[in-house]
Amino acid sequence: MNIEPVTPQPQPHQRRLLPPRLVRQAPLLELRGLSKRYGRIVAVQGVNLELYPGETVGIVGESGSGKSTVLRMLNLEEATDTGTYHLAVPGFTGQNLFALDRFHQRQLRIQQIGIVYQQPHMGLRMQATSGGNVAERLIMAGERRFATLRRAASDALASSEFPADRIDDPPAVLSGGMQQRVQLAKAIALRPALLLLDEPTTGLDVSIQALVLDTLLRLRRERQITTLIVSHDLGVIRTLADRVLVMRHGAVVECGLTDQILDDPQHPYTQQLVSARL
Amino acid sequence: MSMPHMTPAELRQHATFTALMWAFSYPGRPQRLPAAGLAAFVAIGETLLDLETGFFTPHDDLVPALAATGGRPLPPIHAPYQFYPQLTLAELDLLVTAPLGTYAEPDRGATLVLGCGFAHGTPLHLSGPGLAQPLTITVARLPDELWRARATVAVYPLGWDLYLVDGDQVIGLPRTTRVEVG
Amino acid sequence: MAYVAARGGEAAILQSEQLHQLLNAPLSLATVRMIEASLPYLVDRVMGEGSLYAPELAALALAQTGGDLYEAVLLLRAYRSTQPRLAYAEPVTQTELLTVRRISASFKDIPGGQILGPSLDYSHRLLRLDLLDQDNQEHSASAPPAATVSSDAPAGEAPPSYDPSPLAVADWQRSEGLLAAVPEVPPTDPASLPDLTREPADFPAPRAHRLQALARADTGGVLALGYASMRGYGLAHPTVNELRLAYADVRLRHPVTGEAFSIGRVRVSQCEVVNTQATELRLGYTATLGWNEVKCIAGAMLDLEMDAPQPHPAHSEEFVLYHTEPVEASGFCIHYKLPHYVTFQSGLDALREARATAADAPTEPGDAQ
Amino acid sequence: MPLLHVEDLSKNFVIHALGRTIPAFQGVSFTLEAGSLLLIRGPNGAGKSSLLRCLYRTYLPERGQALFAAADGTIDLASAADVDIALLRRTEIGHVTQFLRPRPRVTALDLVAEPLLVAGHSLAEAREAAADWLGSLGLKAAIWQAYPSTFSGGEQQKINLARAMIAPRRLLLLDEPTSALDPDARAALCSRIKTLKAAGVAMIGVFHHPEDIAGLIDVEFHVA
Amino acid sequence: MQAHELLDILTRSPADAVKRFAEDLLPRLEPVEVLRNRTGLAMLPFRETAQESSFYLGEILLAEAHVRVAGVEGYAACLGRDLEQALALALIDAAHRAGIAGPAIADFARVQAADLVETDEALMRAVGQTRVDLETF
Amino acid sequence: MSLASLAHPRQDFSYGFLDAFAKRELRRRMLKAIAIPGFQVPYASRELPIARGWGTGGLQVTLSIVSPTDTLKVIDQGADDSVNAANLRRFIARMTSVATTTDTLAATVIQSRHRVPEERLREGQVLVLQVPDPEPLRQVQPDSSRAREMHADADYAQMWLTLYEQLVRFGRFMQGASYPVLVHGRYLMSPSPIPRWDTPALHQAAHLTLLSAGREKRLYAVPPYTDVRPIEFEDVFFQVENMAGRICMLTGARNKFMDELPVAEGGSQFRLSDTGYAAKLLRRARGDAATLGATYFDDEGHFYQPGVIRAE
Repeated sequence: MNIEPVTPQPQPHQRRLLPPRLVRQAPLLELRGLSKRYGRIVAVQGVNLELYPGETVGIVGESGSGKSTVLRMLNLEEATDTGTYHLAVPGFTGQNLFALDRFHQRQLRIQQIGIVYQQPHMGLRMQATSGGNVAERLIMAGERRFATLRRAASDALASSEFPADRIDDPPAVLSGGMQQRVQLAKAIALRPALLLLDEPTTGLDVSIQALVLDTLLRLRRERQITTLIVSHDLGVIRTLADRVLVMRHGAVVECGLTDQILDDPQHPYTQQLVSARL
Repeated sequence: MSMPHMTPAELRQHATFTALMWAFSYPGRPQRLPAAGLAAFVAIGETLLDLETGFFTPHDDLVPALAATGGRPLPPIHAPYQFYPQLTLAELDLLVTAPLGTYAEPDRGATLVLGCGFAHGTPLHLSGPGLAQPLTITVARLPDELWRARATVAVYPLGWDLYLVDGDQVIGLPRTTRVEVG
Repeated sequence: MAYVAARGGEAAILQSEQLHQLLNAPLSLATVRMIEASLPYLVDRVMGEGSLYAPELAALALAQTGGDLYEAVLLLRAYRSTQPRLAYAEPVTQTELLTVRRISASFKDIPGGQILGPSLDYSHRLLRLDLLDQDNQEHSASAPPAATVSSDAPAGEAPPSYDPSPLAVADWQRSEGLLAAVPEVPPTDPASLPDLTREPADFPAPRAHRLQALARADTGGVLALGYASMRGYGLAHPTVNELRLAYADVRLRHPVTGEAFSIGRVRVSQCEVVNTQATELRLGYTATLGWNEVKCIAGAMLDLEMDAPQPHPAHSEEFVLYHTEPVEASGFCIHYKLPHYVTFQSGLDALREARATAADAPTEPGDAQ
Repeated sequence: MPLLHVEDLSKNFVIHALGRTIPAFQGVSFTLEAGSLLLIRGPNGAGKSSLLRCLYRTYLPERGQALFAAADGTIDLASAADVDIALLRRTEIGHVTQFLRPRPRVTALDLVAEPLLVAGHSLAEAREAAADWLGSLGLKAAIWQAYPSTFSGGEQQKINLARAMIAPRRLLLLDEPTSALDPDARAALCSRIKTLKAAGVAMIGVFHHPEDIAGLIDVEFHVA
Repeated sequence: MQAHELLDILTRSPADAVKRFAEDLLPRLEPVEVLRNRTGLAMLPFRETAQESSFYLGEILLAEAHVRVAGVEGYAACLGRDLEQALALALIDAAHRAGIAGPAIADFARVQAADLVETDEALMRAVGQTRVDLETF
Repeated sequence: MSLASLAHPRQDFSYGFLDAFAKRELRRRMLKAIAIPGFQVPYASRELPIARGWGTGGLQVTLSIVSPTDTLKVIDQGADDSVNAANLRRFIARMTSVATTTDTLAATVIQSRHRVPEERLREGQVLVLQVPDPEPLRQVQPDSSRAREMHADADYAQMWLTLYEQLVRFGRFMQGASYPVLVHGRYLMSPSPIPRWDTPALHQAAHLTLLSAGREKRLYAVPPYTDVRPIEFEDVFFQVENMAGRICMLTGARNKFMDELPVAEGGSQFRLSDTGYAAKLLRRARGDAATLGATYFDDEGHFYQPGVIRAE
């Protein structure tokens, strides 16, 4: 795939910062010039993004801003028009993941990317058991021992603080919060390098939401998973994210440290977004 | 209602098909065709080709007989059935462009019918489906580059399915057969 | 010669067939002729679903099966397999149809007029019981005036104007810019269209496959799925744009002169439905051999519905086309009459073993904690 | 080289919706050595807190620089990459604010222990250190396992302080850490600050009652 | 009359009449060579009106005959499976184009055509009377 | 001379009912099916004078491969004398003049519905299995276009998930007949609704198996000496039906696949499902000549290839 020249985005309100000097590691994820149109509608426009190992980055914006589309493309669910995507993981370093064939994209997705969707049915088989949902991830990676599947499923579910006595219940009979825990367990079961969260707590009761956030914080701390979270909920973003990108009309209008974006927003749109929500 | 009988053409095509079926079922074991030499190629052609298929052959004498089946002459990059009575190195450059099929439709990989000699020549060690034990055959008059090309270009389930013809004998090497030269 | 088993099974088969004949009226040429003459809509339905225009054979099939529709269709289809394909006729276009019925629900009046043609739509569905009492009353007074549709123009009046190939409603809509103009398609080689009987459908299917499948489809199946979409399990809310019953000339090329000539006329029906829920009208379409209005209307609705962005699962193209094939559906249904004791035994074994396992060690939910 | 050299640092807030610019502070310059405490003085609204936040990069400085001698080299806090700042926040620079953001169902003890967990310490170690801090600041042990959202302002501030100071830092930014503390806690904090200074930690503070730390101040800086 | 016009008429004429006519013609045609005479199928392509695409409506059972008379090949096909009807039509086609019995064939065709026209017109009149006459309101 | 004397006789059926065109297409597809074991090759299935779903797929394959020199055996559920088997045999013989037999050893072509004979098939024999539904993924993916993509990707995880779920819910695998198998390590295949008992017979077999679904218009093959592995876990194994303790009431045979016959007073009797084999056992018991072939399972229930059926 060609690297399309990306039109520099006018960001007159943001002070230009220096390149990283103290952080010596290469980014885990590098996305350059991502664009996508649906017919005449521009969904994503020249998005660049780096994720450094272990950090959590948020993307905020109103619905329709393109933030979920970016996430789906990073999960290789949806084709891009232009852009390059690199993940520094064994076997794939240096390759543009968008240019891989279906087979290798699938391999990569299974081994290195976990995702939690807002809608549990998008990530889960609602009628299979919760344990089975998690085990399927390992089956995809080639695990064929039942005892191992059983153990790994129960470990992953325990890590996401899912009650052990419900492992054989299907998500269809679980509460929304429990369903998200199953999704999370499925996403982390293979210890992926990258975790993608798409509005993971939207639609949950506030108290349940807090519990799920706490689980996410603990997992991030314990497993050092590099995480990208998309949410329109600035409280969720403040709790989880180290850095934030603000998207509008498919483009990134501002990025910065989470507290800086929320407490000292530079771009008129970000100021509007922050003042509307806080 | 009278009992239907086979016409001579039907008998010939049935015998040819039976030989081809067992040739793929037991790779490396010669099967007998109802015709020999170039006529064996024609017999295979009339058994497999009709209006719905296409073929390629660099052998000019073979073209009218194969076209008479209704099959359309196609370039080697598109032809599902290809006939090379005497495969030369130059023709190998054409052969390697033959369709391999796709993951969705691996059955679109080409069938290649190649003339050769079985009495002596390069030893080929065969293994895979249809072979209870590894088997060694000898094949003359085929460039060794063919086997290199087959091993590198054709990765299962994509690939070419080969028939080797010597006189009235045919040996099948479907894409599942592992061929080691030497 | 090897030992041949011709035991109870084979004898029973023959007896069973004979008993079937015994319990039905004897098969005779007169019966076949009567069916062909007096049950044309039934004959049409068998021909449409059988995908073979042969009224005489369709009548024979109905007589032979005692009127079992699915069996009759199968007979016709199987006969089809025995016949060589000799020719591809010249494509039939709407303008060449000899239209005898043509109505539109989109407009009150249309160029060329609303032509009711032969129809029972506005008849009162009353049984003609008087017919059964004909022994007593030679001519019943209550008989409807069947003869008033005379073939002669009323005396003294000019014959009513009627154009057997009137301007299509869709053509008017296109000229008004309501309906997308159809790009000029070069005339296709009649022998090179995608053909369902030669290559199985893959999805999304080429349009030619879809329309061919609908033309051959089971009337009841198309109606059931189409009705579901009409009742509200669908996104389209269409109107009948134009419905036609017509005769079509079947024209072949003369191998010597190269001229096309007609080998005779066949009955065909077609229906367009139109969807207004967009910025532009969209049409759905179905046609079939023989006169079958229900199938054409329901099929046209499904044609529209299948193109909806997220059709109801029962209206996805694959679902509709797979499940309205009459020979496959009825054949699979009746195959359940075949013995299945081996498969049943296999399932029973799993069930018994599972019970035994359960009795030995009840599975603990969450045993992996 | 000093630990921190601030040169001509300025900050204004541009409010686009109102078309207004609100000035915070202008042209601040000072130098801070390791192990010293700088007190920022000035009237209310003079931008004392804003200055601290600019150094922590919660606010984005508009002009000037703040050269920080990080362990791996000198870096300008005003223009360093976000990821570098994030790294420094985890390892070298701490910020003590007046406000705690408690999270539901996280106990006081675990909230305080968290920075040590992030830094890679074991749970037991982290909890032990957290208990030490909370104990010295005088938070009743009975409520260590309770959820702080229901705590009083003073109790919350103790947790906040402990949480901000528990992990070893080279620079601490103290934004009115004593505002809601009782005298005993203030004394305890003072003693903690003294220990940290002795260990080489530099601090910049805004204090409601500077007298609390009178003996510890090395430099004072006035903003107008 | 063009050859295809003749066939247009006679393929729709009563089979008995056509066969009788051909039977009478036979002595003047000998020797007759029947090249092909068989039943089979014709695929019927149909042009739909929604997208103007073409598809196969179904197959038509037909009988065909291909003959040679006096060095001229005749061909015809008709709906159904009556091989004799097809043969009769092919013989008339061959005779017509070979210039044999021209006037007799023309007369026969004229009579048949008149019948067909009359039938069609009667049908059209009847259909015309089912037109909904909206002008009266 | 008259029209009647000139007109040609109507054409009878071609040899084997199918016209040359249909046969050639089927043969092309069969060769590709053998070359890509387990892959479902689409074909233009013809309508036959037998109802769809009654073996028209198998019938088309058989009609395309037999010649008068072949000997044909047709079985349904193991039985030669079942009405459907008798009907198909009658039709094929009528259309091809092929000799017929009930003896597995004498047959060159065996068309079967839902069984593999108990006697081991040998090289050069063809087993034609009638397939109602060729798609092993149907239970997890009813949309066949999606299922075909899954085959293209070799994406079969959902099948093992099904096994996992069965173990969790029932403590064992619950698939009865049609137990899915992986062929040559690549394609997941439905072996047609043969009982699990017959599945191992396809693994590294000497004979050629052709499978054909007329209604669904797909045919596929297992060449001789090809790996056919039932899906299972490395620690929980595929098991055949438990025939231990079942003794054929007619022949006394044991450790063969049995039909279970309910008895009015309660309980069941058992009879050999393979009637051709049973007939030979009876003839031998009567003292008549009967050549019995080696069976896949011996009288102790051991499969002839060790290690194929793994013990728990």
